[in-house]
Amino acid sequence: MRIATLKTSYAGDEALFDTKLQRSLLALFGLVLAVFPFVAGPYWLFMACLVAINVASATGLNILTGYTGLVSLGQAAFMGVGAYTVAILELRVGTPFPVNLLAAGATTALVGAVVGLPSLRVKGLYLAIATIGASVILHFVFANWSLTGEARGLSMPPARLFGNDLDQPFELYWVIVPITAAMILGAANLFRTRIGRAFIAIRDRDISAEVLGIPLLRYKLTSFAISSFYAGVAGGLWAYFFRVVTPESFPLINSIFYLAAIIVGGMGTILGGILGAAFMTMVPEVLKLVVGWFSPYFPDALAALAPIRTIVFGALIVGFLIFEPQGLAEIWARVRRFFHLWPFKT
Amino acid sequence: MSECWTRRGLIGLAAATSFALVQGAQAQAQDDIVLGASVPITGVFAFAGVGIHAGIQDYLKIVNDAGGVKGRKIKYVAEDTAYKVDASVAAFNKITSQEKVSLYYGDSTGFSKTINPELERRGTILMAGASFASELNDPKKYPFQFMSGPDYTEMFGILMRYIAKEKPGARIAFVYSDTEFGRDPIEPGTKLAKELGLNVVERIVTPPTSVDVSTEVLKLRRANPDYTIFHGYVLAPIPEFITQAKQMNLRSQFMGTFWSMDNSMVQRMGEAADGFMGVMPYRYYYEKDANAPMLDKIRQMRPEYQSNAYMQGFVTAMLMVEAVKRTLEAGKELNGTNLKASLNTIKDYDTGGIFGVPISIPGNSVPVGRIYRFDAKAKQMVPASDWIRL
Amino acid sequence: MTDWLFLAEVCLAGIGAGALYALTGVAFVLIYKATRVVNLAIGEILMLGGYAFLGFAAGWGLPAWAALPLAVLCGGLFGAVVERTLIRPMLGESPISVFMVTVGLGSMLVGAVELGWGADPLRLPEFVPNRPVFIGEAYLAPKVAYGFVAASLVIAAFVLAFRFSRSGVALRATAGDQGAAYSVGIDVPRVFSLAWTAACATAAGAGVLVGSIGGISPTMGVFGLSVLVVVIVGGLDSIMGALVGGLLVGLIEALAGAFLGGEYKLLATFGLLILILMLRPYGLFGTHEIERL
Amino acid sequence: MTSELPGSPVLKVEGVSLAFGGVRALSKVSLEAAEGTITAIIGPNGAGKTSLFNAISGFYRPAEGRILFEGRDISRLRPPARAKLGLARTFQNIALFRGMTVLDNIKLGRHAHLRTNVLDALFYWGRAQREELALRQEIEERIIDFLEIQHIRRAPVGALPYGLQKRVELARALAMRPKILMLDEPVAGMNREETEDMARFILDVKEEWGVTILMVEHDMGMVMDISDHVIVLNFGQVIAQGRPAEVQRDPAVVSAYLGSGDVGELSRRLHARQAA
Repeated sequence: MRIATLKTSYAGDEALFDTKLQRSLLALFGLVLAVFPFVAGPYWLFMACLVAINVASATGLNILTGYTGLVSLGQAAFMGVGAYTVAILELRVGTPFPVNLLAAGATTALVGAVVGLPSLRVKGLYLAIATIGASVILHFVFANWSLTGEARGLSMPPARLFGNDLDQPFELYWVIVPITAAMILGAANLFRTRIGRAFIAIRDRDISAEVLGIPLLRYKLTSFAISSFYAGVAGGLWAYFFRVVTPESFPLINSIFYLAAIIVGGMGTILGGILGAAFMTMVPEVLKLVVGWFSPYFPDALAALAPIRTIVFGALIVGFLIFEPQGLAEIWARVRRFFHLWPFKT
Repeated sequence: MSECWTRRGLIGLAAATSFALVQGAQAQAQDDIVLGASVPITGVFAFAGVGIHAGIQDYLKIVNDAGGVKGRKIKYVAEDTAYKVDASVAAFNKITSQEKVSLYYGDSTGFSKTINPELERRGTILMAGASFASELNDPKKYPFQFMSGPDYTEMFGILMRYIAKEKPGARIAFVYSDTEFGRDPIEPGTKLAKELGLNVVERIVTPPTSVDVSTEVLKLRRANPDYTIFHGYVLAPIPEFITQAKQMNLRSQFMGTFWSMDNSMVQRMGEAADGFMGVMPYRYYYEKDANAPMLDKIRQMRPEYQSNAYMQGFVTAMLMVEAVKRTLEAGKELNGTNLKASLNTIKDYDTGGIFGVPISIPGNSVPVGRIYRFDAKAKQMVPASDWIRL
Repeated sequence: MTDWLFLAEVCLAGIGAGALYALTGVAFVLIYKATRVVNLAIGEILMLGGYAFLGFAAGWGLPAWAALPLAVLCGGLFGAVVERTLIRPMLGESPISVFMVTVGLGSMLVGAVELGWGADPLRLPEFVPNRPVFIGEAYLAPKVAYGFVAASLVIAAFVLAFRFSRSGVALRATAGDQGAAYSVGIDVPRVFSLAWTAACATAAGAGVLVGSIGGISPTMGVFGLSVLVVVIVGGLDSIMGALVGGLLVGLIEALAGAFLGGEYKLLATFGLLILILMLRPYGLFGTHEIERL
Repeated sequence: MTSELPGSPVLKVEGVSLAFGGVRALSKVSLEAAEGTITAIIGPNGAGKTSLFNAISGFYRPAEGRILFEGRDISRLRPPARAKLGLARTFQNIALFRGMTVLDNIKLGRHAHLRTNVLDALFYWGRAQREELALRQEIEERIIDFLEIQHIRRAPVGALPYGLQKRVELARALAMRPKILMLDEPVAGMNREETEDMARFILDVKEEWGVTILMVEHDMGMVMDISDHVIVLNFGQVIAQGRPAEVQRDPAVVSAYLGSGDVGELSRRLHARQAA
């Protein structure tokens, strides 16, 4: 249990992780992440990379939707922009992959800011629907532009580092996980400063935010741009991971997936984006496992897997919204509170 | 583009992760030969995937029950992909990292193209799949792949050869879906039509999940073709197209390519099915008059109707196993180059009557097929031409 | 000359399809007006109607005249249950949360239908007379024509009921001001329930019409996406808007399909959406909600 | 009706008119807030006081007239730009951000004066870190101590009682480095004790911080106690202004409250003060 914390400086009080316990837990987690690739099989490495990519994208969406209150159903399409940027740069220019990833982020940020323009005039659901419109238009571009390979899409070579091809999950893990970790840290930092506070102010009460000297449009667009930057980098990582980008890689349902991830995880908390994305990525796998157990007894169980996945996906969204709108992060917080007071109060 | 709302197979990401769906035999002997597969058990192409999956399994069972190939069993390891390229790639990565794979079945054109560099890099695998894309029919660019039938352009060729014989100089129209699958044979098909002296009067593209095709039918009527070839669909919106066109007194003959030729699917077209024609490289499950011992065997194993996808999976496995057999018999190592070379030695090979004629595989495809026509009374597709070899 | 005929036919086809958009749009608006919920599951409820019809007609072998009302009834019942179990508990939550609940609901419906009927596209039994319809020289697909007539009748009935029936007045009052409606003795929860029931019944009916034209499949909920555009263009809370928006979207899709190609259909629709959002954010006929400090 | 103003005007409103769809909310309102003073705006409900505040903050664009801040015409500036110049305000119905802690709410006030950009923020190096720490220190030592809210600095705002929320809102306005502080009913709904605390803080802000204050308030007792200058608004027009004592005697003011229901309350207060 924790009795109290005493700090002797403002810097100490402003730190992201302000207790010893938190810091040691974090160090432990970092250690686990570093050891993981050496003990896990290819399947778990594959899943870890996928979770990390989804966490990066969900964290981006959380900045926009969870923290700034602007609902977007365009996250998957934005990832597509990032993925195509990386693929095109790899195929046509041949720049090294860190440059490509940054370029993917930058391009997507620009596209995101443009898509955010309607937020000047509309908000709430209207904005969400405008982002659906933007995704449809982006999909059309992906499927019909010669540069993006039209319906065929693009296949690209693996990322190269010091002359090695990074084409196995084990190698990519060392790229994807650290980048995701850095992006999470960046998001956490963002909300220690005036930029992040301005986003929250806009979400909570946009009109009084203006009186505090926060220009709404500029910050809404900034939020769109940052969130899209995250999506773009995540899309770039995705492209290096799968090495093929097609118009069908980023359907609207994926945007809904990311929104669902932050709802399930907890909107407006960094932890929420992480937990939600990891949870939602793993649920279908667990389902598959469960269905696998049943398949010896019900030969048709496999065929039912897809519908069951679809139902569970919907049920998770509905269930969390009705019963635990603060998401997994809140459940986690409750657990923590319990242990802070334990054993004096249960 | 409306793919973007596909809820099924949900989760590109999660589908991307489709794993551990189907594991073959649990215990593995050291010298098992592994056939890996990315199959769409779920998703928009599940209809085909389920059939393919069963077909491959059945053929391998026949082979393994008979003692395998030179004493070695063939192990089947498949993963569900929900017909998503990324999921197929993931499945490939997973299976190849856990097994020593010599044969692989891929589920889509996108996957076949995507995985090709990896196949070349490994050089250990012979691959075939559900795609009959024209582009894949190039042994130079796709040295380790083949398709167990004619490619889409060849299918168009078979159809148009038939048309040119029936009605020289006929006006034809292409109706295709706005997908990679749909777009594949349109350009080369148009060129081929010109060579055969046929007149392509209209090319109509429909969104993949289009519900209402009224305007497209109007376009078709204005073009007034003698023959209309559908490509890139399994069922919808073909029936509605035909029904409306017939109501408008359009006297066009409607035709389809392999994936819209399954008998159960055509039956679902209802009245529109009557007279529907198309190209098919295999015999149908129910063809009893033919000299086809393998069909008898299939009917024994599965008393109920099996789709053309089943036949495709079955015969693909057969050709793969044949390539393995010839490689092993020649005492060569099982790798991509040798497997493909063995495959290409197949000449006048009898598939037990699944292909209607003995086949040869000089390149990446098996360019034979026959025109079938739906007989509403018999509720069956019945042959309308001889086997056509290109 | 033939080109003019072609244009006329394309427009007729567009208007015919537009009527189905309008009908579904009206269902959408009904729910929005009463409960301020943007119901993205409307496309899936439409799909449910199609499958219910199939179940009654093909499964139970009922004739179409019996299966259709049963399917509509199913839709209505479903709407009432959804309102009571999923929407009521969300009262007072942010519109986005409720919106996401309907998204989740849509997903559950798709899964349920796939579980029951499989993922393959299916055809509804033919029940619409299939003698071609000609308006002047212009051909109109009979299903589209009858769909248009049915949609127009239902919409007309709605408009009349809205104006003159007691429930209609109650609904309009609730739409205007929930608190005030409460205080004059209107049973607001009943109005909510009624709106969902009527709207989902309408959507289910529309589903039978749509399914009779293009067949049914678990993915036919895509239709709902175009309906979303319809109501945004018309204004979320305007029946009139749904009508005009529906016809407009139908027409634009038909023209884009005929003159640009099928791949341009959705693009044209969503282009229109973005245009309207920039020029008239609250739609052609929607109420502009003034924000207070 | 004019009186001598001590000091030069920080804020000057010149002939401002405002209409909402034909309804005139303000007509040709002119007033000044002199540097280092407390100016109170009073008037019956619906007189246009909050509309005037909103026009000064920049939410409403006046149909005519202009607003001068330190001699500069700010009529065309958007609200954030005005905030940056030093125009701070609080709201009648508290506009705190309920999802944030007290500390973060106060920090928000300094927004316009910080330089941290997105890149700084993501990395939290150099400037971002320096700025945040300096800000924290200043808020702790100058504002939180001053307003005596140390004990609640980590509390989420939503959980605080009303009186404390008003104090936090004042703290946030102070963090804006205001030159003029506009308080919209700072003691509305407060009990006697809370009102006295708030009045003391307002006076201290004027005296210790040298901030000019413009305030809308219904509590006549407090208005008369602490204001240097009182402006009376009715039906969107200035009907009287001057020192508190002058305004109290003005017959136009008394009649303005007639029929508004406030008249009894007003005259009782006025007389109570005169007797004192």
